[in-house]
Amino acid sequence: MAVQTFVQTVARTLMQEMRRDDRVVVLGQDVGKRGGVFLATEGLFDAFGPDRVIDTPLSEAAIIGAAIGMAVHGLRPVAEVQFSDYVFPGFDQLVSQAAKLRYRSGGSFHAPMVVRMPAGGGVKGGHHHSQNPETHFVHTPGLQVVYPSTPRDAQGTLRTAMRGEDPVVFLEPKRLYRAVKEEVSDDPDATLPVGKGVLRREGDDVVLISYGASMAETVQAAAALAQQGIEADVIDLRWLLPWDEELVLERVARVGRVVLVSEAPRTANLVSEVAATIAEEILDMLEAPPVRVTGFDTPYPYAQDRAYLPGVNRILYAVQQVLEY
Amino acid sequence: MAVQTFVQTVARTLMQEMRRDDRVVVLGQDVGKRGGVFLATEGLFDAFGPDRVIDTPLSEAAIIGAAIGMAVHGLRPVAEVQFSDYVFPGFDQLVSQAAKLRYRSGGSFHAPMVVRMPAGGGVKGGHHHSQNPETHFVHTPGLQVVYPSTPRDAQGTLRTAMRGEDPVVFLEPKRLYRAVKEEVSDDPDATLPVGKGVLRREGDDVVLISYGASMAETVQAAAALAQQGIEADVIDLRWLLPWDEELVLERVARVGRVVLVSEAPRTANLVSEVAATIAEEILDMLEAPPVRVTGFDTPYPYAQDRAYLPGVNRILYAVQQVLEY
Amino acid sequence: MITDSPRFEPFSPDPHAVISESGEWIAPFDLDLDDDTLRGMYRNLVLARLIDERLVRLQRLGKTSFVAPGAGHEGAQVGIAHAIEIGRDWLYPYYRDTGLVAAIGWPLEKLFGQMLATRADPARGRQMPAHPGSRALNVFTVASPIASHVPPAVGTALSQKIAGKGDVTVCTFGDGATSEGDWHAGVNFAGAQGAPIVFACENNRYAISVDLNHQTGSGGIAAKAHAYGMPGYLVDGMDVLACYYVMREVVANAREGLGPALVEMAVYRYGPHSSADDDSRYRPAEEVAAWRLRDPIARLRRFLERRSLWGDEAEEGLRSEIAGELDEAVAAAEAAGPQDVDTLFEDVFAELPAHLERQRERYRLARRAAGEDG
Amino acid sequence: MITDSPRFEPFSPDPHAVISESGEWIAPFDLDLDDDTLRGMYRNLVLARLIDERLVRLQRLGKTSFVAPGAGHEGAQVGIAHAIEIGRDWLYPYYRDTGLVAAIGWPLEKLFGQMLATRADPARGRQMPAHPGSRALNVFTVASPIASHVPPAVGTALSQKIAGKGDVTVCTFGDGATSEGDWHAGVNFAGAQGAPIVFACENNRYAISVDLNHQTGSGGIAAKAHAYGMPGYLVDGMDVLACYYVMREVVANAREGLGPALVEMAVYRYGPHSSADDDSRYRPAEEVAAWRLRDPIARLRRFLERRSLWGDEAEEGLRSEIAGELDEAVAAAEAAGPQDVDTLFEDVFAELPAHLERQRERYRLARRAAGEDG
Ligand SMILES: Cc1ncc(C[n+]2csc(CCOP(=O)(O)OP(=O)(O)O)c2C)c(N)n1
Ligand SMILES: Cc1ncc(C[n+]2csc(CCOP(=O)(O)OP(=O)(O)O)c2C)c(N)n1
Ligand SMILES: [Mg+2]
Ligand SMILES: [Mg+2]
Repeated sequence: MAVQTFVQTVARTLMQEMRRDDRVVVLGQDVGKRGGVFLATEGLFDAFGPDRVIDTPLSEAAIIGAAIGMAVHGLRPVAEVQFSDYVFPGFDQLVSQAAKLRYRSGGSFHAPMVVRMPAGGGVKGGHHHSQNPETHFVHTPGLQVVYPSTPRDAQGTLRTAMRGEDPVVFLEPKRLYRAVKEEVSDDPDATLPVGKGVLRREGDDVVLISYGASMAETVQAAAALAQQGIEADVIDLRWLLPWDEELVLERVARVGRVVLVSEAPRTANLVSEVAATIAEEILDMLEAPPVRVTGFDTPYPYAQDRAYLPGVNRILYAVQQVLEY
Repeated sequence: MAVQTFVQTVARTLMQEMRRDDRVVVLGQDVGKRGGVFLATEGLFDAFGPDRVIDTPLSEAAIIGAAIGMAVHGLRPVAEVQFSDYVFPGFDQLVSQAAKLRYRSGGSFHAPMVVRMPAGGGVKGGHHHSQNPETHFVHTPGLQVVYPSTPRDAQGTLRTAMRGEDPVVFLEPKRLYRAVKEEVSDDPDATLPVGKGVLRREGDDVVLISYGASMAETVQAAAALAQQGIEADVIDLRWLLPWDEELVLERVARVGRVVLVSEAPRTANLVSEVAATIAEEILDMLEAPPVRVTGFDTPYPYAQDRAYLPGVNRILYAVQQVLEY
Repeated sequence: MITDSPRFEPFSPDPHAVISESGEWIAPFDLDLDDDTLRGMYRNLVLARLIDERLVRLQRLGKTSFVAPGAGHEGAQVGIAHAIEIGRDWLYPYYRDTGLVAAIGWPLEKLFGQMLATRADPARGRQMPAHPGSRALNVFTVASPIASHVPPAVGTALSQKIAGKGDVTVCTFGDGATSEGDWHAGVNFAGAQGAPIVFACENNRYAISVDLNHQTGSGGIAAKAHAYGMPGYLVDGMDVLACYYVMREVVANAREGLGPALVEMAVYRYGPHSSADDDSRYRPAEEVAAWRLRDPIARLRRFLERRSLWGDEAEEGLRSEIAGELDEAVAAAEAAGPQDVDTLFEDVFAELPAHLERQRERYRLARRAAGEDG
Repeated sequence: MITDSPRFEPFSPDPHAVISESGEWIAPFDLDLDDDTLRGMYRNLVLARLIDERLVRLQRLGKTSFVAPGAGHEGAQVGIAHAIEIGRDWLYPYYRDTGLVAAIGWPLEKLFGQMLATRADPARGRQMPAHPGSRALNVFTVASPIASHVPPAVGTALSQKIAGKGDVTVCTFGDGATSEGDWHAGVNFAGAQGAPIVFACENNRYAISVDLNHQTGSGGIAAKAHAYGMPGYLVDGMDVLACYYVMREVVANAREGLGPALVEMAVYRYGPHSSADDDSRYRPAEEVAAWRLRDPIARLRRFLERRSLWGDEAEEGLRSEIAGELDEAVAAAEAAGPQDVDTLFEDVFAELPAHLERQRERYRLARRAAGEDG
């Protein structure tokens, strides 16, 4: 089993899938010679050349839009948006074209494609290199959305996304790109199921739910709680659309207390949806209100880079509230 | 007091404000000679000429972006996006520039502007003339969002938006444009406060919460309930960001039962936020789960135009669930 | 006779035309189309016009909710249709291209099925009228957001380039579309990559009410090709044969790997922007009348009549034949019946996910509770 | 001597230059700048270069997190700075324009305050380094999303046009920016309205690693002006006086109501794209070396030396003077101290709304519970 960082896993999974299926093409700004500004496409250009690894003009609309037209014509494009903050000039292509194509054409056309984008804060990037735009995607019917937090999950979900028949927005937690190394599978067909989350830890006192970059702080908070004798169940949603309602409801119903963590702005966050669903489906099982720990409803600040994030202390404070309720 | 439709009220309020303040300019596709495709800017071009009523090229990025630069330079632009579905080519200007300008410049610059857009379904327009994109805006820190449901509210909120110091997205329920006439105020300074909702009806059995176009069906449902002897409190949120947490929590805490109605797609809808907030803040006051009645998580279909909407029957079904709980 | 050397100059000040208003051949090369082809083109022009008229009638009868009249654009649309290899090349049309999809042979029953949103619509009633699409004919289903199909069209052309089989894509749009960022993004990418695509603008000088001079400072559309390093051609869009010949040339160039081109076809829309529009608010009746005199159908008819290929009898026969086809197609489209309510939950993804299944189920229950069918 | 007639041809095949590589005056008109102005320009070139070097050093010391080196762009930036009326006209610069904002006299303490995100930053530490802005000097605060400032710049120019006082806007960007839809949307709107704006492209032939031929098929940027009905000028960006004169002409034209222009300045960036980049991955060292030989500072110095306006002594004096100013500015910027945590909740709206007040309060409580300050 290879030990790899998150970003290495992305590059190697792309490499393997491109070897396996010559319909796979990669396109984006600097994905070619440069190997991507984070090196997530390193080595691909040398291996597959300019027809399959395409350095594009500086236009996210061109990148995402062209990927749609390629997918429609039989290719399997993996588009890169350099930072998820820069998806917005190409947002119309995602919302108006990719997401609706199968539906609006009555199934005549569909766009099996992946749009990769590094997301999240904590890298001293200010609001235009730190945002978490997943709400915009999960609220857009027709898009699947993934935001893994570990190399192993990145490997399995990226493969599933690339082999699927739907457009997938694949968010990558850039502050975890090189933060950890872990063993990934050698099985060239190791995939992870659509719409399934994963339990990172089991406990009976409180359920912590998060995904993406914030999983790091969530897991740290759980470890800190364990030191105080408090055992937390930790759910990594991983797939954000569809999200794993079954797993969430089952664990929260069992424990009765839940804290939800996301670093996107608070209002109409994905965890607002999860909390609303919990309240709607299993109200009577709750022993305390579902408390959300999120990014603030401000643009992402540069000087207070870390303060903006739902750090360990804010999670612990919420857990305390929920336990003392 | 003048009796006016919704769309007439928009046109007349614009006219009054343009007379009052010569910094106000209107720009958009077909807003000039044509008076807008819905006639929401009728008469303005004749009254104020091409310098203040600007027919723009077919580019929402140009419209919204230019409005920002005008506002920064001292004008008070009111931009029109012809259908809210077409905001996406200009979405980056809203998200990356308008919403963040005051913040990112530390208050050096700000953009007092209004972006008007007809929204909502029920007009046989298919998914590209029927969507309700408010989630995208309320999730974007730095934007205020309004979605009134009556001529009187349109008058007061539009004036407040135009006289404010922040960028405001002003959604207009196009299927109600000509559906009702009502008396509006003659007071040229009649405004409505930022962030305040309104009680449309009082009752002790259940609270119905909605906004925008769906208010029509919500009010109809309340009337139908009254016939069965069930008295509903009806809240029209009206301002979606900031939304009136105080009013909502107060009424829901009092009644203990709530149904939330929105015609936008369900996942991460604004009413998910409202429901999550209710659960987080007043869990113990709830006698039944907060149930949401929303648009489906599909693109908006043409053939099933009305079926997609949260119609009276779906609202009544949810109320029954909540009452029988 | 076709040669490999270009016959038309890019960036000409005047529009290219090959037949005069009075129907004379005025091109510096020989006509190389046989009589049947010429009559076929004429038939397609008339077909487009008659479909248009039928749609306006259906809309007035309340049978369809929306029409985007194409009258005045037929020369451009039929010219394009005859210049591509149907079923091989790809088309990315826009909502005013009813005449184009009819001319490439999209079955009329489907065409009206789409307009009426019945089960005869291959897109299952999901979109407004005037949004055709066909998998079999490689016609990318039209979407309403202006110019949003341009980057996807470029993607298809890049895929064709990679495949290396000489297939090409043709992407059409109006003059207004050229202002959108997505239009620029797509055309620029095509230029940078030398993709085998032709961008064909049906320039009717208005985007709803906004006239060309409020749309852009460039005066015309062909000049915009300079920005992308590709040739731009200005063509008289009321001359179907000029449209055909210019398109044939640029399609052939793209097929041979010579890269993309932009073709501006000067047309006019006789009617309002759509059934929801009142064009008297923004353009003078005289302007409309003047353009109607330049009608592409009348022009080709004069050309055919000069060659004794057409006459009143043929005209009458053709029109009643087409009228019969339209009657049949409309009847068949109507007979197919309305879309089933539950299909509203399908085709969001390849498979119905659990949350949509729940939403569908709950909706059924609510309908049942209300005593509605289902 | 300045005349009203244009001195520079648009769409010239070769870049406009007014001094040769060896420092000779080669323009067909007379120099009309006095010696102090010329020395002032030279000072600004050197200032820009030295700020650049200082920033690279600060970044290596870990005092700032990011640098976008401007070395090689100074000719363009200083040329622009001298062509506008500071405090009257508006500037919409981009992140590589440190030399431009320094040249118009933005106080160095603020400049370094922005880079270090201390309280000396008028933008309160909200953005990454290399994002200057000044209300007093009409410099629209730089934003990271490429080309997103272009439509707002056009809006300001339209507002200036409406005001009718002859003020103009200058908007700068790189070659890569021209591919964005927002760039097109803005420039096209300006062309349609004849807005008083100059679009100035600092074309260094790369957008990070993507070279110009992968960026666009047009070969250069000036030709893109055809698409918008405005003149496009190609200028040697390593010749500060050429940049100045062309800018002066197009700014004067815009002021007089003759409408917008696009100016392409051929420059090069000597360094990597940013402190996070490794340019050896995508461009040959020889290419960099060749461009360095064409340095704009050395070129103006040769010109000044030929006129006996400059020498080694003056150079030494200037450099140590600037070094001293930089020392002081950095020290003052650092001394201002870090931003207060709670400011993170301010400036979202004109007034702090209730929900943000609650979020701030809750955050204070969480910090207190954790034994953090506040
Ligand atoms: C992105 C977007 N903005 C606005 C509209 C509304 N709209 C529909 S058609 C149209 C005008 C299009 O004009 P043009 O491209 O010239 O085509 P024509 O209708 O003249 O054939 C507009 C503004 C739209 N469909 N999409
Ligand atoms: C919308 C957007 N997409 C991508 C990026 C990432 N990015 C930052 S700078 C840059 C290259 C810009 O090149 P150019 O415009 O030529 O300016 P230069 O850096 O060469 O001066 C890219 C792709 C961005 N900032 N914004
Ligand atoms: Mg048009
Ligand atoms: Mg560059």
